[in-house]
Amino acid sequence: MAKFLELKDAVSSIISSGDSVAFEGFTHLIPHAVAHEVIRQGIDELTVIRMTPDLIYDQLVGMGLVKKMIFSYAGNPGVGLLRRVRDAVENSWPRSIELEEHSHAAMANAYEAGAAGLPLAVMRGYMGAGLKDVNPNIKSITCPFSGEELAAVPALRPDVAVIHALKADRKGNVLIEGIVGVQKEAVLAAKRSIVTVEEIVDDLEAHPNACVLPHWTVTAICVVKGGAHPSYAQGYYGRDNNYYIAWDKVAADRDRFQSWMQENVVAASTNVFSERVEGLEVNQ
Amino acid sequence: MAKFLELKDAVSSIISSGDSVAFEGFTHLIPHAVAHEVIRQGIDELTVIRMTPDLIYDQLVGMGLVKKMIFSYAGNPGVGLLRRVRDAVENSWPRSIELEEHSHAAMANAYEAGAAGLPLAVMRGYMGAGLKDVNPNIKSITCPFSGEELAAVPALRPDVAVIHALKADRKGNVLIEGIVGVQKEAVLAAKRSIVTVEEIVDDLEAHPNACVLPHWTVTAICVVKGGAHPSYAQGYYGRDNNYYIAWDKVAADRDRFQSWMQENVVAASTNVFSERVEGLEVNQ
Amino acid sequence: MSTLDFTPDEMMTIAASRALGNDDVCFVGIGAPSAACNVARLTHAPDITLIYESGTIGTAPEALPLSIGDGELCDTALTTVSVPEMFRYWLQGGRISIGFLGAAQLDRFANINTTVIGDYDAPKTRLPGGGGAPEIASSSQEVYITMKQSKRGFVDKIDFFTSFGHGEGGDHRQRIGIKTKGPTLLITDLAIWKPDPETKELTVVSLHPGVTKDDIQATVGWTVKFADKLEETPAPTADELKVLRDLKERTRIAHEGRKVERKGEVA
Amino acid sequence: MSTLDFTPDEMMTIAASRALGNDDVCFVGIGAPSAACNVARLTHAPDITLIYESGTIGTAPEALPLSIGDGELCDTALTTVSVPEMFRYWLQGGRISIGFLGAAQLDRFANINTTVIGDYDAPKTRLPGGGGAPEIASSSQEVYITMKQSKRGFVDKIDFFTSFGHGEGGDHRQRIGIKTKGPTLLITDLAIWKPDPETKELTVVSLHPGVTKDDIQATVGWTVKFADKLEETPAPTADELKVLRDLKERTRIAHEGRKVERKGEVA
Repeated sequence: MAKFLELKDAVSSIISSGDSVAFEGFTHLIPHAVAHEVIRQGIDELTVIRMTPDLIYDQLVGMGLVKKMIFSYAGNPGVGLLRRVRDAVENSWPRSIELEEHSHAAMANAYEAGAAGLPLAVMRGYMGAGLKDVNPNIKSITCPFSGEELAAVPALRPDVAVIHALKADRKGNVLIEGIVGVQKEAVLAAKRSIVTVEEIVDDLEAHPNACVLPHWTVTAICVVKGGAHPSYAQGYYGRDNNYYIAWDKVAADRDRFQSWMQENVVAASTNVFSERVEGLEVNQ
Repeated sequence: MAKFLELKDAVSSIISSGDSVAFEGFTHLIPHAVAHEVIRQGIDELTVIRMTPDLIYDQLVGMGLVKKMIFSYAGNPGVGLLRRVRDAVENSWPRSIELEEHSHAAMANAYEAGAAGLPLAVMRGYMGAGLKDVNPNIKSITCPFSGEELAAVPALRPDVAVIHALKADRKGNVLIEGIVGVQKEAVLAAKRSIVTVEEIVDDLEAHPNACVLPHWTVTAICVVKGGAHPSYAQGYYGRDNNYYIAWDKVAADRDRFQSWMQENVVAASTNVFSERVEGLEVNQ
Repeated sequence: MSTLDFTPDEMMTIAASRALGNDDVCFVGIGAPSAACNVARLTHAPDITLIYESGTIGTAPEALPLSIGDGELCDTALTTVSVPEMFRYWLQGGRISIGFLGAAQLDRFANINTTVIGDYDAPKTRLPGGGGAPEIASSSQEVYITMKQSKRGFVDKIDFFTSFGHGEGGDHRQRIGIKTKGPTLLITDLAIWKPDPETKELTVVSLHPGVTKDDIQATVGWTVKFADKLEETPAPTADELKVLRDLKERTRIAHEGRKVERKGEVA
Repeated sequence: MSTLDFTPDEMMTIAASRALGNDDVCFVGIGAPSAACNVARLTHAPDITLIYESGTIGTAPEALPLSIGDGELCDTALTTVSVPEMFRYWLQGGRISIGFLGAAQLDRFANINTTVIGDYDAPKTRLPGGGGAPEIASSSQEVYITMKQSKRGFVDKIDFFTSFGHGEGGDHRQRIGIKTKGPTLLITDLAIWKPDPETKELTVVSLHPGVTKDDIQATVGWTVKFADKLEETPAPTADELKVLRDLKERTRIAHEGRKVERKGEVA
């Protein structure tokens, strides 16, 4: 049953050190505001799960909060590498992190299986691929009908799923629209969830088959206008592509990264997100 | 690549005697017009696949065109039994039919697996259920991670999928809305497909995440206004509940059934469907 | 209806509706379950979540649907998902608190048959089959059953295990790996039954007003167990009856549909 | 650019675009593949279906997206599906005619590495990883690869098998149960390559205008095979160049975005 909470309270009551946390959003609707609140609260020893780790995991990893990362593509989309993740993997700075690496197909299937209450996902995948040899969580099953050997991966069942959505109604029903990614699956697969939204409305005005999370599937809802920045929220504001490009320079240097995080995350508050999307608004 | 055809030509060129044909539509959007055309053309020895066989299979079975039925609920929804199907199963009239019976969950998963190009579907199901003992196509696999035994059924890969949709655009992209059932999966799982629609429009005016079948996934599109009657088309016309109730009496008697079929199906044409929904229209 | 101002059918529906709460997420079967769930929604449980297997989540129909997938269910739903998603994410995902089933045959351990009377391969009567029931019975957190009592329906041995209740009783569910509670409540036109905590045999815990133990036994094909402290089901309140009857009246009008005769009319 | 009025990069993109047809359904990677697919759409293949792994089907962006999931892709798509559906129904379902991949390292049998340089557990350079590539490589009917030639990228032995091309050559794909054709075309800034029908070794079949065999060998870490009948890639036409440059200009303007400085600005 969804509770409406301040972001600070949602994070402190729902995410604990040592939890496995899926922050999802496939390019669209990435929950940056929650990640920054996790950093402010210094919640550590996290197992973070995310198909496309992106800037938020560069930041969480760079701040030393991550013990393990389950992922399928650790890049800055359209820009290049994630320099803080690289530094952790290549040089153990600021700490070493454990990697569990999959393909996109496997991660998507594993979330789907988690949402479906199954212990595993079955797919035709990893054929001839090297990840099979380095990830013991890639196994296989044999189809009892065709004899075909298919790949199997364990379902993802995070302690917490964190997503940013467009809006919620006053009961706590949540609407996601546009590139919906794996967010519905992540929330349904997780034990608990935090959903930040652009706004609360009287009526979702959703299409009959829209991607809606009923209020009783969500743990906490927090209004954070601009909470996906520099990602975007369809119909609200566009992707801040320059921010992604510029991040490459911030993340390239340990000192610059640390001072940037100090100024823009640790010493900042949740309200800054609404300012960050000024000038990026799109017409609804 | 979707072709726009007359229903008669679509049926004669796409469905052959001996084919496996999935007519889908879960209460909503049941493709009655196509079934009637199949009956008029006398296409027989069919393996018909449908979660809820409903009136159209009572008619196809009663006319002796069906060799085998793969299904999960053979009832007249909200009314009672399917009397022609009963007569075939209990008394082999007008011929005996082979049954492959599943649960809804298994059928839905099997279509999903077919659409996903997999040879099997894996689910937690049939626990303690008698169908396991009478259907050799219900097997199991063991999860290599949890050790749990899960049910496995073969994917459905029909020769032909037949559905009724709301509308298509001029390129042949098809929109389904409301209770979408398993129609998208059935079409994607099948080798060929026939889609009847209420109308052709310039622009589908679909929501970004609407259930749309791209034109290159569909074999033939036929405009048949009212083609789902006595089922319904969301936003076009309502369900003809009285027709379902009255069918029970038609189907109760072999002679009455046959003369009804002769008059209303064999001697009728596709155009009658638009007349049949007169007075059932809803405001869009 | 003589001295009592309600029918056994109304008592059954209302007793079933009382067992549902605001926080319940019900997987609703057509017929009596649908009526009970909607009466609950229109009386004491306005926030109950009703789910029909056609994919409609959080639906609130004005009139009762004739089928599991009438347009009204989609029109009034929070959202409507595909049928594969319904069975994977919502039922198998463990999100259903109450699965509501009817039955053609029921045994003392709440096992259900809706498949065949007689032998499966040469049935005396071919019934519709299980539909969603096999997995509703195993994946819902609890199962409520509602059906009218009769010797034909309440049998010593069901002809086919469409869906598993408590099997042979005791811990049979757990032994075959089912983790959910299974049938915890049976509401009939005559009584309320619950499985014995140990043996899991269905036991009458409450008789509807005016019903005797003999009435129960006369409609059941096995020797019925009664609870030591047998209660009387409170009669429907005026409000409950009004809500149910108004709902049935709206349903009647809605299903009447069009009056014009047309070509292809079956009636 | 001296005598020629186009860059090697432009030649690469345009040569790749020419390989695509109206009936193709392309799974588009970001960067060079995205540019090539959209040039094809804007020139000779207006009805081509472009699919990005973010879920957008039949998309037609005005400007090139920076990421795989820019809003523009959804705004102009026929429909947008969830990511699990994208990988299950559309890629694994066998509906993609051309999967378009780039690479960090490529070997002579078109095996691709985008995972690590060096040892997986102690990498010299940790690259982004495979993303969708392992299954794009096995489930698409054919794979086209586009990348710039360099000794660093065209290596004798890749450090990690992110996605399987032709393995050790010959029938290696079939032997491990893959039913699709795999890489059938490699378009670089210098040439067009195709696998030998028998050995599956990548073979130069067409040199871009002004490129010599020596230029090719100088940028490749193995001894290059050339086709007996080596062709010259037709230079970009004025129309092709205009379409590509206009697209890049629209992209530059679109990505410029907002100019105002704000709190939290990274630049």
